[in-house]
Amino acid sequence: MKLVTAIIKPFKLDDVKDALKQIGIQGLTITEAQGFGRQGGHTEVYRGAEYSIDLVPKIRIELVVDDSTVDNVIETILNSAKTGKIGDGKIWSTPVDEMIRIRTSERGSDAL
Amino acid sequence: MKLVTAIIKPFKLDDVKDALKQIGIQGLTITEAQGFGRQGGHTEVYRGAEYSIDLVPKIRIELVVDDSTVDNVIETILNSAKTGKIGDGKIWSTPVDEMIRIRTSERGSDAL
Amino acid sequence: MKLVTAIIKPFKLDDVKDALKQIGIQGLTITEAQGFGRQGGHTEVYRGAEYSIDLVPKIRIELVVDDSTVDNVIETILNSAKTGKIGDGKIWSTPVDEMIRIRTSERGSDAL
Amino acid sequence: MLAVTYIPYPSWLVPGDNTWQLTAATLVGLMSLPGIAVLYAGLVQKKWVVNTMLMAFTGFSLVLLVWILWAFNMGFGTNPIGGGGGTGIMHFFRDMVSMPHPITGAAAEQQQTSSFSQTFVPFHFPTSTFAYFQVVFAAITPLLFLGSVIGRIKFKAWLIFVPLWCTFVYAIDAFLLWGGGYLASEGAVDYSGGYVIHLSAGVAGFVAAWVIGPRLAKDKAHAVPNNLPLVAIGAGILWLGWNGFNGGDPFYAGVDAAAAVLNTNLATAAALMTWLVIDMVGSKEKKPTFLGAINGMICGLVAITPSAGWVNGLGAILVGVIASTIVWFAWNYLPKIRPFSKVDDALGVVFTHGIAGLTGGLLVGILADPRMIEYGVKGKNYAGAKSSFVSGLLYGGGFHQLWEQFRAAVWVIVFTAVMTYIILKVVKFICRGLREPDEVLAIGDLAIHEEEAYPRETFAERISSVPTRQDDRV
Amino acid sequence: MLAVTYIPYPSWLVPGDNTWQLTAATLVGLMSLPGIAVLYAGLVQKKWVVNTMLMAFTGFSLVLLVWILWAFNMGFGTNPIGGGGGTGIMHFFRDMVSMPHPITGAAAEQQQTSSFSQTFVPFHFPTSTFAYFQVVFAAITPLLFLGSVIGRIKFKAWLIFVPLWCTFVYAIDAFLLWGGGYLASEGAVDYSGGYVIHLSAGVAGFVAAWVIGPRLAKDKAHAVPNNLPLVAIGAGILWLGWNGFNGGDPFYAGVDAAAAVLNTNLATAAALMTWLVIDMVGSKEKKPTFLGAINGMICGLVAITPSAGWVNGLGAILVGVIASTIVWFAWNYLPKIRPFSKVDDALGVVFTHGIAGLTGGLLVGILADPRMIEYGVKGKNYAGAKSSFVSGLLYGGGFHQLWEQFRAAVWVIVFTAVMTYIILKVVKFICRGLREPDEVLAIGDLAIHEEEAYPRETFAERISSVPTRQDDRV
Amino acid sequence: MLAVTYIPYPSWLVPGDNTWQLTAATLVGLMSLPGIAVLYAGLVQKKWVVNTMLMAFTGFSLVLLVWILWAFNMGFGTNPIGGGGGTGIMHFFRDMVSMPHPITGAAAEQQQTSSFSQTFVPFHFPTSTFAYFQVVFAAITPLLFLGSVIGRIKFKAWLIFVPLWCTFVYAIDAFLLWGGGYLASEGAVDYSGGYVIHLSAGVAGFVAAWVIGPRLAKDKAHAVPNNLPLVAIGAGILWLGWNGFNGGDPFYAGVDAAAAVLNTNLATAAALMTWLVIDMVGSKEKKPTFLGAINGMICGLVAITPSAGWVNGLGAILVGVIASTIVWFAWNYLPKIRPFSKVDDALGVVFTHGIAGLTGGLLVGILADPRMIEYGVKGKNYAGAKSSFVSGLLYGGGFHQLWEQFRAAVWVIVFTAVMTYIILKVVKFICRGLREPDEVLAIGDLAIHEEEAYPRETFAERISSVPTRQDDRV
Ligand SMILES: Nc1ncnc2c1ncn2[C@@H]1O[C@H](COP(=O)(O)OP(=O)(O)O)[C@@H](O)[C@H]1O
Ligand SMILES: Nc1ncnc2c1ncn2[C@@H]1O[C@H](COP(=O)(O)OP(=O)(O)O)[C@@H](O)[C@H]1O
Ligand SMILES: Nc1ncnc2c1ncn2[C@@H]1O[C@H](COP(=O)(O)OP(=O)(O)O)[C@@H](O)[C@H]1O
Repeated sequence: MKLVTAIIKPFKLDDVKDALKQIGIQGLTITEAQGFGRQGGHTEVYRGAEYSIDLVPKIRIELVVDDSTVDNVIETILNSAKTGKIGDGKIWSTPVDEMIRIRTSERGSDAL
Repeated sequence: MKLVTAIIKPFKLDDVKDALKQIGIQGLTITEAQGFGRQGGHTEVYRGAEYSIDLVPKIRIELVVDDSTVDNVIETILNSAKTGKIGDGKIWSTPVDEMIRIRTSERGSDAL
Repeated sequence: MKLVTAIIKPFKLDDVKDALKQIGIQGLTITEAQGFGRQGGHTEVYRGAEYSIDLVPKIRIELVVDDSTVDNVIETILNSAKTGKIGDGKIWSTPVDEMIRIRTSERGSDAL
Repeated sequence: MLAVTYIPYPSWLVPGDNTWQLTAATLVGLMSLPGIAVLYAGLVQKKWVVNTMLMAFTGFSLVLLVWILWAFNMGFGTNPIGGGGGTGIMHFFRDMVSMPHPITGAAAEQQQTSSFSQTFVPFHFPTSTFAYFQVVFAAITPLLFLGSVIGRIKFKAWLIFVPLWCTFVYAIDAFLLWGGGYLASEGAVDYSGGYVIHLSAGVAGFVAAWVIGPRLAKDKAHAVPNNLPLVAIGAGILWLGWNGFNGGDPFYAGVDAAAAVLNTNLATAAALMTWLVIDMVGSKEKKPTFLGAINGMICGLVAITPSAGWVNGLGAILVGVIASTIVWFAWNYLPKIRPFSKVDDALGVVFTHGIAGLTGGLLVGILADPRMIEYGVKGKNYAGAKSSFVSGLLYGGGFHQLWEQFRAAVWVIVFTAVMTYIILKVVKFICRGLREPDEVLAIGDLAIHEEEAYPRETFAERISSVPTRQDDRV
Repeated sequence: MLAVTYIPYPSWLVPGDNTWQLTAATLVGLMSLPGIAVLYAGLVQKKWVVNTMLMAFTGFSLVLLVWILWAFNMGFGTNPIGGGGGTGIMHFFRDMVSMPHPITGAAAEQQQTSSFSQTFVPFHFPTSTFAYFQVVFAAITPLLFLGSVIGRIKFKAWLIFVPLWCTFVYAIDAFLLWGGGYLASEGAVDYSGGYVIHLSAGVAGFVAAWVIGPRLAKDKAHAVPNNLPLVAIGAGILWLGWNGFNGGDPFYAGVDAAAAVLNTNLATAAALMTWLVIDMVGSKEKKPTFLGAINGMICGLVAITPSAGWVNGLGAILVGVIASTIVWFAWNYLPKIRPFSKVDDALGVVFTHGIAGLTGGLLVGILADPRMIEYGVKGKNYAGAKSSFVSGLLYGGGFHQLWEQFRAAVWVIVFTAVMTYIILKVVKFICRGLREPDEVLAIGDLAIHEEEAYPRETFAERISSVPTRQDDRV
Repeated sequence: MLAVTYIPYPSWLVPGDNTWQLTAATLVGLMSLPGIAVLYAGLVQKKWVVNTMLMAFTGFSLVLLVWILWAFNMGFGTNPIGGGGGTGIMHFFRDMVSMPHPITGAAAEQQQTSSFSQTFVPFHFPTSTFAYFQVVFAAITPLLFLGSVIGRIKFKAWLIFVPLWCTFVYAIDAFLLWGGGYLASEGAVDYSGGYVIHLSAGVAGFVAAWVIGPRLAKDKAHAVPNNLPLVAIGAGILWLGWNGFNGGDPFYAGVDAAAAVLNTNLATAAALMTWLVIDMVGSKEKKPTFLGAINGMICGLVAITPSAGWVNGLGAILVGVIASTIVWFAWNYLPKIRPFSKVDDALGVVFTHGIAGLTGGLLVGILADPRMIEYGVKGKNYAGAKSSFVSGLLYGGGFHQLWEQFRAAVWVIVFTAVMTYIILKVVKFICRGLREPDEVLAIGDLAIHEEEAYPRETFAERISSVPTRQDDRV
């Protein structure tokens, strides 16, 4: 199994979620994140003082998938999250040793 | 070493934390997350307009553990986080190449 | 490729980010986290009732790097995040199977 | 009291009246700042909070200046531009306003107030008091319709729109209904601004939302409010501030002021509970909602405004129940049909102010009780000839008042709509567009003001302006 | 002033008094909305903010309607149900209230106010003013004890409980202590509601918390407040609003009103500092806390309420210091013993209102200074015979006043406790239970109102109601 | 009005005046709590919110007690310590204050107010009213300079600093400029506290920031505000509350009070728009900012304070435009040069209060219009001999007034600076330091108060105090 992690633009979340649902993904976990990268941050001015915020808001999606589905999942995220502008984000996958559903203690693919 | 990641219901955090302490776990990191899965989300109504929130609040626990402890840790989380109702969450483990304590630069099990 | 995850003290973020920039890191993702560990938490008192907060605010940094850079990155974080006091945090690295830039669909090192 | 040894007042001044009028004006001012500013700030998306608040603060400031420099005398001056003569349609069009001129001089500020309409009731305070009381009304009006256009109007366009609208819409309606103009002289009444303020704001907001175009589709679809306690703060200040809004309009701290205050609260309580109960039994979710209750509250406040001191307590309760019910159904069903389905009135001002104001204005013609006396009162000082009261259909007044109320409503709706449209076209020309560009809209506050409502210190690094001292202790 | 050419007042009206009374009433109204609504909203857990605020807004609205439709005349009417005759125990039980009837008619709203108790002091404003001033007091009382029952009371039960409680507890206590009933005629006094409002709210809240049962154990154990600045907003409005609360109770804008305002502020400042200092030297952490200071502030405000215009400045300071000290110790030690350890009075209303109100009420019997005159005053218009003042133990009054204060306290405690219990049993029957089910309690606002206090736009997707236009620009 | 049958006032009391004064005082009180408390709470970093609010609440309380126990009589007593005699420099130094003594007795609270300066204008309300009105001014002053020292001052030092400063700086300046002291008798004027309050607060804050030392370098570099809606709430209350601040200073609800209210609003609107426009054309980002607008608003409010009832409307607008412009440039350029670059005046009080107050105070000497009459007014009761007005340079007054204003400014600046320095040295000695230790500063609220502004319930577990019942339902 693999853990696919994707960093995307926040306003793309709905699209990505819908696209993943379409291909049968039943679960995922998201966290609010801040990204630093090529995409510039911005400036904020409070009472005349400038502050540089070089982190931009991102959504971090995590989902564990069967080896067989990984490519499809990545492809789907790629398509649905892309705007073509700098800052679209990254996807990476890492190996998973074990996956368990807490409710039932099912393991492996059954736990997805 | 392994990185054990658990997605649990927020109100179970205290129980899980206590259970892990009991078996000698000395450290872990949590982030606030939102889960999408079988557990339904909810509706919010503002000024007559309905909004569907299909993400539910979750707590994401991460802890790096020795290979020898992994099973015990997973078992402990399973027991303490379970309510038996949909949405109890997942546990997965992934391989860790290296673990370092920043304060002392200790590596491996010493860093836990 | 490796995914390096670092848990650091929030006020060290600027230093770590600057140090990583110096050695040529072009991107990373951070999330706000809460750590439980040797570093004690604190007490809050509201209207005479004491609450124990045993979690301390941390910043969680994630960055995917080439195998060749891992050591340098870890070293850099170690140096820039260290205060020598309990609670400085951890660094761990895990293997990455695949890394993709969403904008261009580039893979591997090109995606960094 | 006669033994008071030193009297620093001119003979026409009554300190109790002056105090009430200044207090009432201050309460009305608080309804705008912070009232409406934070009520709306709580209702908009997080990314629009700063923009909304700054438009409220600047709108208030601009009206203050415009009013004192020229518009007060347009609405409440003594000198109709047409000379005050003529009858019928001539009267109407020749005398739509009084001559504009400032009231910034020492004499103007300090003399007893008088307006074209005050032939029989002299007010016992100076022009400063009267002008200030009137300006807080003039100032809240654009702040109300701000709710229709938030989330896309160009900030500079707002700065130009407000002064023009105050001059060419508000001042004229004020003269016609309050300043002694045609509608007033025909018998139409508007106790504290159900038409001049609320109906007009509802119409102006709706037209402006239509002319400026909708928010980004994404914003519209994700339009959740950001902070309900902020709404509660604004709402509470609105409710109690309305004691000044309606209580100040007899311009005497007398019996009718007290009745207006009580009636305002009765109508509001009834309207709030009405909306809540309909939500509980009639909405899809059958649940009581806080923002629903606040909508009902606003309906009650608005609907009682045109009649506060002319209905009795029972009438006030009826006004609240009826207006809240009508607006509830309008709110839930009208957005499905044209033109409402086509116009993005962001916070629904056309409903809670427009329709509620219209309902309240017409109800004057039905529920006004002639025994509710604005100026003359029974007792030793009873001034029968100068009494001011209104008779509705249910109290023997026949259809006369209802007809006058209807005519005035038609005027306010048509005039406000047309003028708002024209003014916006002018503003569009001056500002090269009425909307911020879409990429700015996608970001909101940060793009327009480089500020956000709830900044996060963790990620900010000061880069300029005041240099950081080298020798700071760490 | 004599030269004023047009007098629109009836001969009994004094504009300065009417203004003060309306202003004071508005200040008291602001204490409820937004005052208490946001003070409590800040103190509860995040998941209860909306529910708390909506109970405050609806409670206020319901009392307004109940009051004007029947309860005002029960407390302040001219016609005791027993006819006003009888002595002793007969007097007491025959005349617990006046005849209920509405004051919604034109005559009722506009005539000079009078109540059964006003045999010698006619007030110089109309019934509208008096009824409105009294209703904001009646309305804040349930809002205060709301703090005891938040986090589990069924929303519908609240909507029924409040009108019944206002009718069968508040109106009766108001008549007995203020409206000319038995306790008043015996000599018990309550300047602005230390008993009628605060002691009663504390007792009612405590009994209600007991009858309804505690919050979820989890909620109780995690009961951290969610927003301290919100508490600051509410607290600031409470403090300054109290100028109207106590300053309005002579019903004249005279000398005693001013003294009451000053004394209120003195007691409050002293009480705030007292709690702070005890926290700094006596609490486990030995730290000054903001919410502790606010608790102290409320103790001062509440404790000075029964005596504000009857103690001198030194007395006021003593009231603040004593009440704050007593409540500090009660707050920290009583929860360990029964019945306090058994009852989940969520925000501690029984302490900051109940015990503080009781302390203040008894201190009248000790600290009241007969030279503090409520109505008659020295000088040209000195009205010796009609003077109203109170003598405490320290100022030569002996134990008489203390005894009366004690008797009245016993009555208020016992009567409120018993009636609250009975009313809740009735409400329980009507609503089939007084608590929301536990699975609803686990969720809070979202389950009951489908709203949350601080919604996050990122995760919301509109699904229904107003259709999104197809042609929206993106 | 003559038919009023029962007069409960002493012959010197006018209810309209008393009402206005108490209302105005309440508005000014609201400017502090919750006004300044939440304005500043919104502007500071999240970790300093609780500390800031608690210093505001305690500062207000301490001044209240100090004032009534001794300081009121120092500033506004009838009995200069030097006996009131002497001329020139003797007069000045012998009579810097009146004899301190409390006003807590029944007689003191209830008698007609009088001060050393009131030889010709008797006020028509009791000492309680006057003292309360004055104390809310005295209390807001330390709250203003709190903005300079937040983020490092030791909490205990604050509790000692405030009473000393109120006694040894504020009371003296108040006597000299308002209480009939030397500066007043020479002709310097300060309508509502441009010098006594704002200039003095700016100077005291600056000196204190310097003596106490800067915030942590990290805090200074990351000094983003945490909550802009909170700033809006505070700002709105400040603006409208200022109607009482300036409107209350004639001490009569007369013509000049009304003019002062109107002028205050004009200056403020002009100043807000001025800052906004300069931001839009002159700042690096060329963007309108909300906090800039609020800075401008404060400049207007402060600058019109010394002249509110002595300039006409045009003068008021000029005051707003000039002060806002000057402070804008000072704000943006002075921090680059010494001593400003060396002193960490956290919220910039020296600019928005110090420089704005100074500008406004000097402008009195230029713009005061002698036709603006504070007490005597034209008409039947014209009291020529007792009229109070001021003539500026532009209105034929020559340089006299400007010179007096200048001298008074020099005094206030020098005296405040020196005394603040001395007091702080004393406090430092008493408290063993003026700063919290650096490790405490790194944490903020949690370290000092064990509270945080926006606690997160998820992570809290109750560990002590009230025991959790075993039998709680789950
Ligand atoms: N090496 C990395 N490891 C982890 N996250 C990264 C890395 N590089 C970039 N990111 C994440 O991806 C986001 C987008 O990267 P950025 O360089 O701005 O644009 P793009 O990916 O389009 O070139 C960043 O904001 C950050 O959250
Ligand atoms: N494939 C997955 N990868 C990562 N997280 C998942 C995955 N599936 C579910 N989750 C997380 O687990 C939570 C619970 O899943 P859900 O399907 O609702 O219930 P259950 O696990 O009891 O069947 C989700 O809210 C989500 O946070
Ligand atoms: N086994 C672990 N797995 C994941 N995170 C950990 C682990 N142990 C500690 N941490 C994280 O590291 C932080 C610092 O750990 P702590 O034990 O307090 O200090 P130190 O690392 O200096 O010994 C914790 O707050 C937690 O976020």
